[in-house]
Amino acid sequence: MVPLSWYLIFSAILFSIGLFGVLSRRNLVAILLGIELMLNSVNVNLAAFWRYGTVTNITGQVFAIIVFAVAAAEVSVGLALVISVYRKRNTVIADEIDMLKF
Amino acid sequence: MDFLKDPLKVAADWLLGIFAGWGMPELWANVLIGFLGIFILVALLMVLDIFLVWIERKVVSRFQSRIGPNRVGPFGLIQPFADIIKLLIKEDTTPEGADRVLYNLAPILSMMSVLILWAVVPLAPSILGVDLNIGVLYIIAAGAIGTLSIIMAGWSSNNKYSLIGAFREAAVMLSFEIPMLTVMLIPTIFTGSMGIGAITQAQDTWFVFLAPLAAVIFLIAAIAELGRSPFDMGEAESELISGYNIEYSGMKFGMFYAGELLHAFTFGGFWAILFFGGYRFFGLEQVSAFLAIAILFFKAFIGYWIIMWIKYTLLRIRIDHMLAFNWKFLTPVAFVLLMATAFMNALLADASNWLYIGGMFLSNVLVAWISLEVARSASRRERERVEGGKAVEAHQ
Amino acid sequence: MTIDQIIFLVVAVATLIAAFRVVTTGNLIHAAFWLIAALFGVAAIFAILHASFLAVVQVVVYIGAISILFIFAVMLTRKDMRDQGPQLNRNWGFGAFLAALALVGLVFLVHGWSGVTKTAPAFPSEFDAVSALGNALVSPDAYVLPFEVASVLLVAALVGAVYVAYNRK
Amino acid sequence: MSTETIIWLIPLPPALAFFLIVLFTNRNKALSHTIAIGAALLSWLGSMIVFARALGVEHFGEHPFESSINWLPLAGSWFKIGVLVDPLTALTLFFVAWTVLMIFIYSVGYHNFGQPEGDHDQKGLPPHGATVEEHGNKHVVPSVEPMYSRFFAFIGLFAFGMFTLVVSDNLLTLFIGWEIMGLCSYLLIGFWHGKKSARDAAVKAFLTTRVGDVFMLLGIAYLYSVTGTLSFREIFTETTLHALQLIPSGVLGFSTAGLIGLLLFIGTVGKSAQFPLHVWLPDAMEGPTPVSAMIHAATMVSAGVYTVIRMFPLLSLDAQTMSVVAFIGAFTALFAATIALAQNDIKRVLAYSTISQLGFMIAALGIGAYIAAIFHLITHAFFKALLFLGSGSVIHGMEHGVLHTGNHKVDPQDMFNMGGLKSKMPITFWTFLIGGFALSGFPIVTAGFWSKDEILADAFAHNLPVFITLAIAAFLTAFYTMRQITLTFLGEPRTEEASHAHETPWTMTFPLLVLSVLAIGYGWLGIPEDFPILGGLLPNWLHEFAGATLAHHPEAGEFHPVPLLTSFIVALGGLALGYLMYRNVNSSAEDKLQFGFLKNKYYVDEIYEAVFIKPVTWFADKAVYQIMDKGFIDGILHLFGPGTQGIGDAIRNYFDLPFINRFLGDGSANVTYFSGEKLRVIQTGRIQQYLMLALILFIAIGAVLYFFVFA
Repeated sequence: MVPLSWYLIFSAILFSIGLFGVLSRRNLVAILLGIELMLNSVNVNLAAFWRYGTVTNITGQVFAIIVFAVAAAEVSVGLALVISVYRKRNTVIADEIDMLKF
Repeated sequence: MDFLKDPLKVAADWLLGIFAGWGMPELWANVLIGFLGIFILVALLMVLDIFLVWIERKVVSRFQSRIGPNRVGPFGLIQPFADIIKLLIKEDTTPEGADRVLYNLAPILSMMSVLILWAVVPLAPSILGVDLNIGVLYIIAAGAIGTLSIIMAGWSSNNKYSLIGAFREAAVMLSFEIPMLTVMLIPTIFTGSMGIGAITQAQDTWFVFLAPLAAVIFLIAAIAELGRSPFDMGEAESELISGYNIEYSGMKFGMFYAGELLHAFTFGGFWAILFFGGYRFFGLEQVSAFLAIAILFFKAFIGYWIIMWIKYTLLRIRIDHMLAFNWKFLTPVAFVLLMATAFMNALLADASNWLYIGGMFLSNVLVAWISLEVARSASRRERERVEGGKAVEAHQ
Repeated sequence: MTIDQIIFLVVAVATLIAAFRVVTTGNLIHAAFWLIAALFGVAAIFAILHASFLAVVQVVVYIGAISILFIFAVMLTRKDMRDQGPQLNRNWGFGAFLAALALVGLVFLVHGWSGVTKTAPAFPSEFDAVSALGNALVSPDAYVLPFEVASVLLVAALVGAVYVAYNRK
Repeated sequence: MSTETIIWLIPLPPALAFFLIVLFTNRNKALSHTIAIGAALLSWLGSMIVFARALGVEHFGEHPFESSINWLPLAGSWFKIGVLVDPLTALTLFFVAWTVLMIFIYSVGYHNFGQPEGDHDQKGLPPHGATVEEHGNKHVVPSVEPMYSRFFAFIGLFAFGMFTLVVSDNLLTLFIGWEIMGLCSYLLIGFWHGKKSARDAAVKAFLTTRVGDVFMLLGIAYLYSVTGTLSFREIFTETTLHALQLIPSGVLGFSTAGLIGLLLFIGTVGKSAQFPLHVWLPDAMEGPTPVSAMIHAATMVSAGVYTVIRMFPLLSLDAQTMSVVAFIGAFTALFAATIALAQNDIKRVLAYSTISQLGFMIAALGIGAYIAAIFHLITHAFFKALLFLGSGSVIHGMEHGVLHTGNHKVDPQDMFNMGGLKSKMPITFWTFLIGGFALSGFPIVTAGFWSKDEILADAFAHNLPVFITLAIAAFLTAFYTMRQITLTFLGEPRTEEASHAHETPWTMTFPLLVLSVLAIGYGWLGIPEDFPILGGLLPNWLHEFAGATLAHHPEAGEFHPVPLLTSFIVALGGLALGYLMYRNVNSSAEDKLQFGFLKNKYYVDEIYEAVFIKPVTWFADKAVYQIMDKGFIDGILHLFGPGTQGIGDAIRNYFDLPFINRFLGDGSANVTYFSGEKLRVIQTGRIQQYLMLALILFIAIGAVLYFFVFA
């Protein structure tokens, strides 16, 4: 059987890759891609804890479902914002969208 | 007799015995048998696909008062093979600036999205690839892969028309997934399970009698999902030349084409499974597994024929009308129907069988009637707004 | 190594490679498609975990909707099809360091936790995870409130997205 | 629905109607009255169902409909509230539902629904009429009431109070309904609050009934402290009543039961306008006529009598209390009847007759004639509602005449301005005649005869002085009733306005017709068994039914010819005398009965003014206002003012300005400004840099917590 630690390590790596994407990509859409990876790693953890805890207690899956909903909402609003910004500023580079500064 | 009843198990046991004789571990043998089954199913489907081409061409020509293929073989039966040979020996072009990997991946995904659907199709009481308890969702998930293949094809071709076609197709498929999933939940309510096998087993009364409106909505959404006329936004020959598959040629185009036909047939099959009892026909399915498969295919062919009938009868609808139709009419109606069905199901939980069927049927008719009335008055107002009062009078 | 482990390792490595390509590839469209591959991998992981509902929903929601949305967004936010300039910002090195630091911290925490060596309990034969999940989502004793809140959130996101992206001309 | 559920629901629709109208529909007149009448109809329906089901129950008195729920938690037990329908309640529900419904319908016509808005009507004043142009001719028509919806809201609330009172099974909810009605009577009497007389009348009615209510509350509290319960069914058990009878109260030799009964009775004296708290009722005629019919004839004053009837088992324990009750009732009956002789206002005559008739009921109770009192209560509700609505119809017709001539100095309520209306307003005349004859006790035919005869018969059997007093009062009743009818309807029109009066719309006449049927027909239910000729024809149903309310079924009185003959003589004689005396009277100057002390109601108001109001006003002005308020309290306040100001100044100058403002205020601003100036460079506007910063801090804090805090 696959030990629980494998899943946890896997999701940790996935999370870090997503984090790297969020911190380092220039494109706003790419940042959102990174966020998706991070959310997915969380879901893997939730499902793994469900499977390796008490299986009849479905809480882990419920949380994963909620994360799906949140991810869908986040992406739709996030991409709408990106498109709106692109219309106004004609760029999707995160560093160029810095009107909120000193 | 066992072979007639349950051929799959007999064959599997037989093969297992042979493999065991070769000294193979049981686990590996099982895996191998599974792969063998998949291979056989896919191969049979591809053969079926070839004949679907012939059927389609024959039917369309009858619709159009022609005779159709009649030169190659009796009734033109060999014609599809000729077509295949033509496609195989054509030059396989790849446009300049295309994204090669995605360009070549797209037709495969397209075919795959259709073939994986057959994993959950219950061909006979005992012949069922995987009895997923979430089969309904699985159908939608496979549709998502189809969407993906179209986007891939449209984008990677490096052609405006194909990109526009892909966008349209993706928008349509994403939109029509919603009413489709919603009405697929109605058989789920009746059955209490999302498994396709369970849904078939539960249809002592065909669900079309319980939910005629749901069957109609499913058919409409399925046609849109298939991208067939009148909803063939992705191809739209007169506007986009050929849409997302414009740059494809040879066997790659052939895979799109075959995928589309098989997809249509498959959805005819799902229509039959979800609403017309699948392989069930007054106990005949218990006689022999082959009879059950025949019944299912017969029903699927009727569904396929209806889809063709619609395709060759109706004109293409404009994309904005079509999306508006989905979001402003089909989706709300599907939601209302789902709620009404759930409500009636709870209400009539302890009612007698006939009362249950009657109540469900009437609630469907009522929802249909109300939604049509609402749509009619809304469209009349819209027409008055757009065309002015006099134009409306002229229409009437 | 058992078959389970081999399958898991293959899937996990493929997923991680895909994920890595998501954050490093220069072509954003490719990044989106790599994301799809990574999400497929995660769906496979769910399937290995017997979370069949999650696996299918992962395909439907992430691949069927979210990824398509990403592709749309990528295409809508560019004037031509080619990508210009570097795709990583000036601080990417520091970002990589921080991500690595986070990974080290997480692995350290996982390592130090006693429950990490747990193996999966046998899957109860008569237990239907999908129906249990469905009941949990709509049972007042369980999670009907978060479920409804999530629904409201989705509606709000729908309206908000349309409002934000609406082109007023 | 079970009967109990229906009973719970009976009071509800009018209350809902009140809120609906007040909150939502008050701009829409048609919707408002539809809601109100619909609510009344629902309550009526519920009452009728309950009544019908009550008729079907064997030994209903022993097995009434009752249902109660826990309401207030007390130490270790619950105060319960609930509903109770026994024969008395069923009968009361019957007449309340009918009269309320009829009055609601009548109000639509009375407030000129469907007529145009008035030319210069304003809220708080009666409508003055609107000018309309028709075929080129301008003429004045009645205008719709400006506060139309508000009226329906108020009477809806009122009906809620009445139904609550009737169906409640305990004194507390009864008292709640009682007080809601008190509030509504205040609101409705002062409905046209633009008129000073209406305002004064409203305040007077409220304060006067308040005197009674306070005593009643005392009685309820006393009762609760002795028995520990307010539920009727629990109080009227043998043991409780026996205990109440035996414990002396220590006041004037009353037993506890007697004293409680007396206190509760004082409440009734206020509510039912018995002497000496009767002064508010005639003044209350300032309200719109449907209100007069509703409050001051059919329901609210009946509520007072209803309460006494309800508490009869308690009251009857003490002979002393009973004689007080009998005395007050009989005295009021005669006293009010004499005043009514000299009144010229059509509604005031009816107001005094109401007081007088209520006196009959109270007197009947005082001599133990329980069923006679119930009987008269019901018949009186019907014919008095009929008379009030009829008088409203007359006034309406007269106002029509006033609008026609445009002479607004003519008082449309003065009977000497009327005359000859019989031919102008036939329906009103005939129904008014029926009501008037019922009030007079016109023999055999009318309900009023049977109930009054029963009271007289019982009085003759038990208490001769009361009998004589009541007989005289009955004679006077017949006399002034005929005077009213003669002056109003017979003869020739005495003014031009009267000759232009005409019949009112169907919404007003229809209730009159319904009520006149009830005013005649109801009497046939209570004909004594041994009455000559008629006695055997119909069983004395009412006696059987109502009597079952009491534990000991009262015996029907022996038939005696003397009270019967008395009834005949006083009724017919009074009517004849009234007609003969007034058929040729044309102005108030010719009226021989316009004695000053009658005209001025025996100067009771003036006496109250001198004895109570003046001293209290003087005391309030001198002692409370001048000395206490202005001298003492204001003085203290004036002392505080400057002192506080001085302290405040000091704090401001020596603490606030230098320390708080300069040091803390400006200082913190400067610090913030300076640090902001230095720190603002880290706000780059780049989201990823923020994220990195957050992550660094997160990792750092996590590490610190892990290694140093939780280690």
